[in-house]
Amino acid sequence: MGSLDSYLPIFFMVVLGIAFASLSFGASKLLAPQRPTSAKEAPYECGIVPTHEPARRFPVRFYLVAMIFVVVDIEVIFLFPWAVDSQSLGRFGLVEILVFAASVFVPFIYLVANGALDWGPIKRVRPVESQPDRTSSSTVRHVGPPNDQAA
Amino acid sequence: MLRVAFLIPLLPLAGFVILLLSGRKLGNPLAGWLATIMVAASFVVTVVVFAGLFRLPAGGRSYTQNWFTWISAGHLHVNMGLLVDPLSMTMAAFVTGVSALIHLYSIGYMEHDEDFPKFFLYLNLFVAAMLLLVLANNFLLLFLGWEGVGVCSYFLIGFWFERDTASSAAKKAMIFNRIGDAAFLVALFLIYERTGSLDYHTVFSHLGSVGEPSLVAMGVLLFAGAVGKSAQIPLYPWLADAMEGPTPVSALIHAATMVTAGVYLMCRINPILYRAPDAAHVIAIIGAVTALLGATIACAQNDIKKILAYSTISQLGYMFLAAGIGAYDAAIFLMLTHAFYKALLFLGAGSVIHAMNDDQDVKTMGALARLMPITAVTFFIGWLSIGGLPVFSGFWSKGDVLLNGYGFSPALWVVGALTAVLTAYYLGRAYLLVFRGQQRWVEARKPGDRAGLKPHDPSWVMSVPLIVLGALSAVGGLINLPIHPDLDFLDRWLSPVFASRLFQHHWGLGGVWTFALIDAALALLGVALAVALWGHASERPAFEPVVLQRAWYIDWAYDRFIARPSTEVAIETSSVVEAKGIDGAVNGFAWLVRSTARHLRKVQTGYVRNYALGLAGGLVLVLAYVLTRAS
Amino acid sequence: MSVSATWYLTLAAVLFTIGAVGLLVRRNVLVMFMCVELMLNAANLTFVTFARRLNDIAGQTAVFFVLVVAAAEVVVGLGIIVSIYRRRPGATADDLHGLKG
Amino acid sequence: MKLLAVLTIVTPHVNYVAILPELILIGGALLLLVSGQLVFAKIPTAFYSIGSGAIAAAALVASLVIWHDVQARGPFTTIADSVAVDGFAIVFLVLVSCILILASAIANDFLVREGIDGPEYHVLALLAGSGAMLMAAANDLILIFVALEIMSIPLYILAGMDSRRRESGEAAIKYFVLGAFSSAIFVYGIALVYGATGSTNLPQIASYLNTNIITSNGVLLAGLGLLLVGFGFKVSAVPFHMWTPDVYQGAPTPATGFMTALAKAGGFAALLRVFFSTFGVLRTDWQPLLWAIAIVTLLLGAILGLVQRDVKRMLAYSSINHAGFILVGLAAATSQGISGSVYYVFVYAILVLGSFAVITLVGGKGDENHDLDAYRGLGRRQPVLAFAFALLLLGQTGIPLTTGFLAKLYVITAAVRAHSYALAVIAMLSAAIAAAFYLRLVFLMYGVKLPVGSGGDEGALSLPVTGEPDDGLDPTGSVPTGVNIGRVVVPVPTAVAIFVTVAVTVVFGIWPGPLVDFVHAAHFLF
Repeated sequence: MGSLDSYLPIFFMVVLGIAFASLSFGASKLLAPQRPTSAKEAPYECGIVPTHEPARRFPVRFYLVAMIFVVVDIEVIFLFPWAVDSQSLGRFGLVEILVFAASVFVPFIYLVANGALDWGPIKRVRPVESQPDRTSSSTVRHVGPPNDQAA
Repeated sequence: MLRVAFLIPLLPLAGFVILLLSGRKLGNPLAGWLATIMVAASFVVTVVVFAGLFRLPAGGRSYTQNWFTWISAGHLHVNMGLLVDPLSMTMAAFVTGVSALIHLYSIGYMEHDEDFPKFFLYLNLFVAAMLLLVLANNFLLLFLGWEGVGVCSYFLIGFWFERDTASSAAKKAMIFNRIGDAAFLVALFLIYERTGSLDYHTVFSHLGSVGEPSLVAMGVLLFAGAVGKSAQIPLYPWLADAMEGPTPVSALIHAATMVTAGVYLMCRINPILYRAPDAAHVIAIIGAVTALLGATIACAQNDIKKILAYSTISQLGYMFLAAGIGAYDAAIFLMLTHAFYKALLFLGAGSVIHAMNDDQDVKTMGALARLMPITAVTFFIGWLSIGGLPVFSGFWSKGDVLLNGYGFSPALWVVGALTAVLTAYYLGRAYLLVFRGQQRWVEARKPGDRAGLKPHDPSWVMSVPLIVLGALSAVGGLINLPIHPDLDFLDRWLSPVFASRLFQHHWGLGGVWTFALIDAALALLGVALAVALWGHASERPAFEPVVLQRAWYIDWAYDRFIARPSTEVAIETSSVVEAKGIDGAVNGFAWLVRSTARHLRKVQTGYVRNYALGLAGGLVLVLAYVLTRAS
Repeated sequence: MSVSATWYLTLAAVLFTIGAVGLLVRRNVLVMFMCVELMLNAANLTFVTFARRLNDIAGQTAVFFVLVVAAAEVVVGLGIIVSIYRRRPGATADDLHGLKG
Repeated sequence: MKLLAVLTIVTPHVNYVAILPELILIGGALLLLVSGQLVFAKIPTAFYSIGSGAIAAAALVASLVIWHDVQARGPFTTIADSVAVDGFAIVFLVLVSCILILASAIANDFLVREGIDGPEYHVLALLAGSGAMLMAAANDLILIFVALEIMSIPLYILAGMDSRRRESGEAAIKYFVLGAFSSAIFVYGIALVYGATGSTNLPQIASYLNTNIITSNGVLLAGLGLLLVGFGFKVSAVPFHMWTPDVYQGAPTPATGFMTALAKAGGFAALLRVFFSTFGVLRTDWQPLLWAIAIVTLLLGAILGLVQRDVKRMLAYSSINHAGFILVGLAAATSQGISGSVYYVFVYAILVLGSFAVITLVGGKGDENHDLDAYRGLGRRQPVLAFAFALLLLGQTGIPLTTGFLAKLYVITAAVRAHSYALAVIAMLSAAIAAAFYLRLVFLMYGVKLPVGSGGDEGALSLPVTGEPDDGLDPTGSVPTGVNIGRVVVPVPTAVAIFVTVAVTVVFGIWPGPLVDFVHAAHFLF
C-alpha cells in the first residue's frame, strides 16, 4: 500500500471536492424554500422564455472538416518518433517518412478535388452534366426515400 | 511412337463429343461415318503404337504414360495414365479393329432408325470407355472404364426403350452388373488398404507383404466383378435378355468386347492369382461349369440371337477356365478368335434378321443359302470356326485351352471336350435351320407378315465387315500355332506380362498332335450329329427338352425366389417402415429443426445492443472457460 | 515513490469493463462509439504498463498503432454515422432494426 | 527517456519484393483514387473496374513471383520479422488477388446498373484486399491488428455504399459498431498476451512458450480468449456472428459477396496462423473452446438458414455454417486439419463470389429483388444462369464432383483422425440440414414439386406448419406482389466471372489434384 502514498494529496482533493459539492447541495435543499413554478422549471432561468430549440445539427461540412483534421492530426504521431531520432535513422528513415507523407498527401488531393475543404458558396469543380432522365421526382428520391418524412 | 498412345481412347471420345454437340445436324448417315472414322483412326493409332512397342526389346515392353494426378487425397494418389504393354495393346488392337468393322456394319443396319446419330454417340462412348478400361494403368481408372462400358451397355440394350422388353432387359443387365460391381469396389478398397496404392505396378510389387487370405479375397472379389460383367454363373441371365438391343450392339458389346473385360481383368491380375491359387481354382471351376451350362441351353433355343448369346456365355466360361488354370495366353487367344467369329455370327444373324423383316425364330427360316450367299458362306465359316474344325481359328484357340486344361486336371478336360462337341452341334443346328432345308418362311404363319418377302444379301457396308471377319475367323489361328515353337507368336508376345503363371505344362510336339487329332474328332462328331439330326428336319422335340428351352429354369428360380420375395419386402418396407418409421423420423426431425429455428431467430432482434450483448456474452463465456484452465 | 504496475492494470481492466458495459447500455451511437474508444485506451494503458514492466519499447510503439487505428475508426465511424443520421434527426441505435430474424 | 536511451536503433531490413502484392494494391488504390480528380473529365466506371482488375492481376503476378522465390529459397521473414513470407501466406495472397479480380468484374456491372460513379468502390475494395493479404502474411500481433483494421474499415464503408437503400446504412452502422467493439476486445487481448509473453512477435511468443513453463497463465489465457473473440467476430463464428445476417442482407450485393470471401480469407488466415502455429503448445487449452464454438456455429448456421426467405440472408447463415466447417479443421489441430481448412477457405471464397454474382444479377435495378420467389422458375426462363447457380449451390452443399465435397471431406476426415467423432458427426448432420435450403433454392429454380406426402411447403423437408407465413414458401406457387420475375440481364463481365467460379468448382471438383497440391503448400508454415 505504500505505493499509494504519492496519491494521498489527490485523494484528499477528491474527498474535499465531493464534500464541498454535497455540502452546498444539501444546504440549499435544506435552507431554501421549495415553491416551484413552471417558469422556474424551464431551462435558462434568466427570465426570458426560450422561443425555439437550440440548433442541434451542425452543417455536415463541419463534421467533414473535423474528420479530416483528425486523420491528418493523428498521422503526425508517426512523425514524432522519426523526428526524435532522425539522425540515426539516416537516409532509410527519410525515405520511409517521405513515402508515408506522400501516401497521406494523395488522399488529400482527392479531398481538395472533391471540394471537401471548400467553405462558403459551393463551387462546382465538375461541370454539371445534363441528365435528361432526371426529373423532379427522381431528384426527391436522391435526397431520401419518400417515407422518410414520416419518420 | 508410343507417345501418341493417348490418342487411342481420345479419338472415340472426341467422336462422342462431336456427336453430342452436333449429332442431329450431321444426321444420317454422316454421323455414322464420323463415328466409324474416329474408331478407325483409333485403330490406326493403335497399330502405330503396337509397332512401336514391338520394336522394343522383349523385356522392356512396358510404357506408362502419365497425364496428370487425378486424385490426391491423403495417401491416396491416383494418376490418370495409360499403360502400354503387350497385353493392353493386343486388347486395344482387337477392340478398335472389331469396333471399326461393326461401326461400318451399323451404318447399314441402323439405316432406317430415327435415332441414328444417338446410336453412334453411344457406340463411340462405349469404345472410348472400353479403351480406357483396357489401357488404364491403375485399378480406379479401370473401374471408371468398367462403369463406362456398363452404362453404355445399359443405354444400348434399352436403345429401343419404347419396347417394354428392351427397357426391362436394360434394367436387368444393370442390376446384375451392379452386384458384380459392388464386389469389385470392395476389392478396390481391400487392395488399397493392403498395398496403399491402386497403381498396377505398385500393387503388384507390394503383394509379397500381403497375407494369403487377403489375396484370395482380392482374387475372389475381383472375379465376382468379372462374373457380373462377363455373364458367368450365377450372374449370367442378363446376357440372354440383352439381345433386345440392336444386333450390332450384341455383336460388339455382348460378344466381342465388353463381356470379355472380365477375362481381361483376370489376366491383368495374374500376379495376385499366382499368390492365391484357391481363388484361381474357383475361377476355373465356375468357368468350366458355365461353359457346359451355356452350351446345353444353346442346344434348345429357337431365337437365333439367344442361341448366340448362350454360346457367348459358354465361350466366356471357356476363357475363364483357361484364365483360372493360369493359361492366360490361351484365354487371350480364345478371346481374340472368339471376337472374330462371334462378331461374324452376330452380324450374319443381323443380316438374316434384316432379311426376314425382324423375325428371329430359326424355325420359321430355312433355305436362305441360295438367296443370301455371302451371309451363308460367312456364317458357315463362323460355324466351323466356333465348332473347332481343323485349320479354322477356333480349332487352334480351343485346342490350346483344352491342352492346358488336361495338363491341370483331366476332369476339366472332360467338361471342356463335352462343351466342344455341343458347340459344334448347336451352331450346326442353327446353320442348318436357317440356311438349309425348306423355305418355311413362305408359308407365313402370321398372314400378311411375310407377303412379298424377298430375302437378299445386304448392302456393301454390311457385307464388307462380314467378309473381313469371315477371313479373320478362318485364318486367325495363324497368330498362335502350337505346332512349332517359332510359330506361337502370341504366347511369346504376351509372355512378359504373364511372367507369374500358376501352372505351366509343356507338352512335346507329339502330345500336341495327339490332342489336335482328338479335338478334330470331337468337332467332327458335333458336326456329324448336327447334320444327322437337323439336315432334313426342323422339329425334333426329343432333342429340345423343355428344361433346356427354359434354360434350366434358372431365370424362373431367380424370379420366384429372389425377385418376387424382395419386391414383396420392398413394398412392405415402403408402405410400413418407410412411411411410418423413416419418413416419420425424418419429418419429425425436420419439424424439430424448424421449430428450433423459429425460436432461435427471435434472438436476432435487429437491435445493435442485443448483438453487442451476444458478443459480450460470448466473451464472458470464453473468459469463464479460460479461468477454469488457468493455474 | 512509484505505484505498482498491478494498479495500472487493474485500472485498465476497469476502464475496459466500463467501456464494454457502456456500449451495451447506451442507445446513442456516438456514445457507444466513445465507449469503444475507452476500451481501446484501456488496451493502450495495458500496453504501456507492460512495456514499462518488461523494459521493452515494443509495447509503447504498439500504442502508436492503436491510436492511429482508433483515429481512422473515428473518422470512418463519424462519416457513416453522419451519413445515416442526417436524414433521421434524433435517432438512436435502437431505431435501426429493420433487418432481423 | 531513460528507456529510449538504452536502446540503439537498428533500421530493419525491408525486402520490398516480399510485400510487393500489398504495395501494389495500396499504391494502385491511391492512384485510382486521384486519377479521376487529376483529369477534368468524367471517367467511366468501366475504367476504374478495369484498373482495379489490372492492379489485382499485377498483385497476383507478384504473389506468384514470391511463390517462386519461396519454393527456391524456403520461407523467410522480413521487416524486423513482422512479415512472414511462407507458403501459407502465399496461398492467401493468390486467393485474395483472385477474389479482387473476380469482384471487380462483378462490381462493375452493379455500379453501372445502379449509376454509382467514381473510383471509391474499387479503391475501398483494393485497400481491403491489401489488409487481407497483410493479415495472412503478418507475423506480429500488432501487424495483424493493423491489417485487420485495414481490411475491416473499407468493408464497413462498402456495406453502406448504397445510400439509396436504408438497409445499406443500417448494415454499415451495425457492422461498424460491432466491428469496433470486437477490435477493442482484440487489442486488449494482444496487450494481455504481450504482458504474459513479453512480445507481440509470433515466433518469439512461440519460442517463449516452448522454453518457459508458465506458472501463472491466467493473463495469457485471457488474452488468448480475447483474441479468439476478435477473430471469431471477423469469421462470424457463433456467438460472435450476430452481425452477419443483417450486414449481408443490407450491404450492396456485390459488396456482400466480396466481403464474405475476403473476411473469411483474411480472418481465417490469421486465426489459423496464430492458433495453430504460435499457440500450438497451448492446444489442450484452446481445443475444447474451438470444439464448442465449431459445434454451435455449424448447427446454428444450418438451422437458421432454413427459415429465411431472403436469399442474401439465407446465404449469410450458410456462411456461418461454412465457418463452422472451417473451424472443424482448426479444432482438429493437426497439419491435415489446417490444410483442410485452408482448402475449404479457398473453395468457399470462390463459390460464394459466384453465388453472390448471380444474386446481384437477379436482384435487378435497385438491388431489392432478393426474395426466394424471384428464383421461381428461373431454370425455365434462363437455363444457363440457373444451371450455373445450381452448380454453385450444389458446390456449397458439398455434392461429389464439386470442390465443396472435397473441402467438407478433408475437414471431417481431419476431425475423425483427431478422434473428435462427435464433431465429425455434427458437421455431417449440419451439412444435411443445410442441404435442405440449398436444394430448396435449386428445386425452386427448376420448379420441382415435391410429393405431397412429404409435407406442405414446397422444397422444404417438413410437415405442414401452421402460422407464420413468412417462413417456408407459399405452396400455391403464386408469385407475391413486389417480386419481379422478369428476365435478368446478364452483362458480359459478370457472366465471365460466374463462368470462372463455376469452372473452378466443377473442374477442380472432378480433378482436384492441382488445387490440393497448391493448398498443400500451406505446409510451409513458419
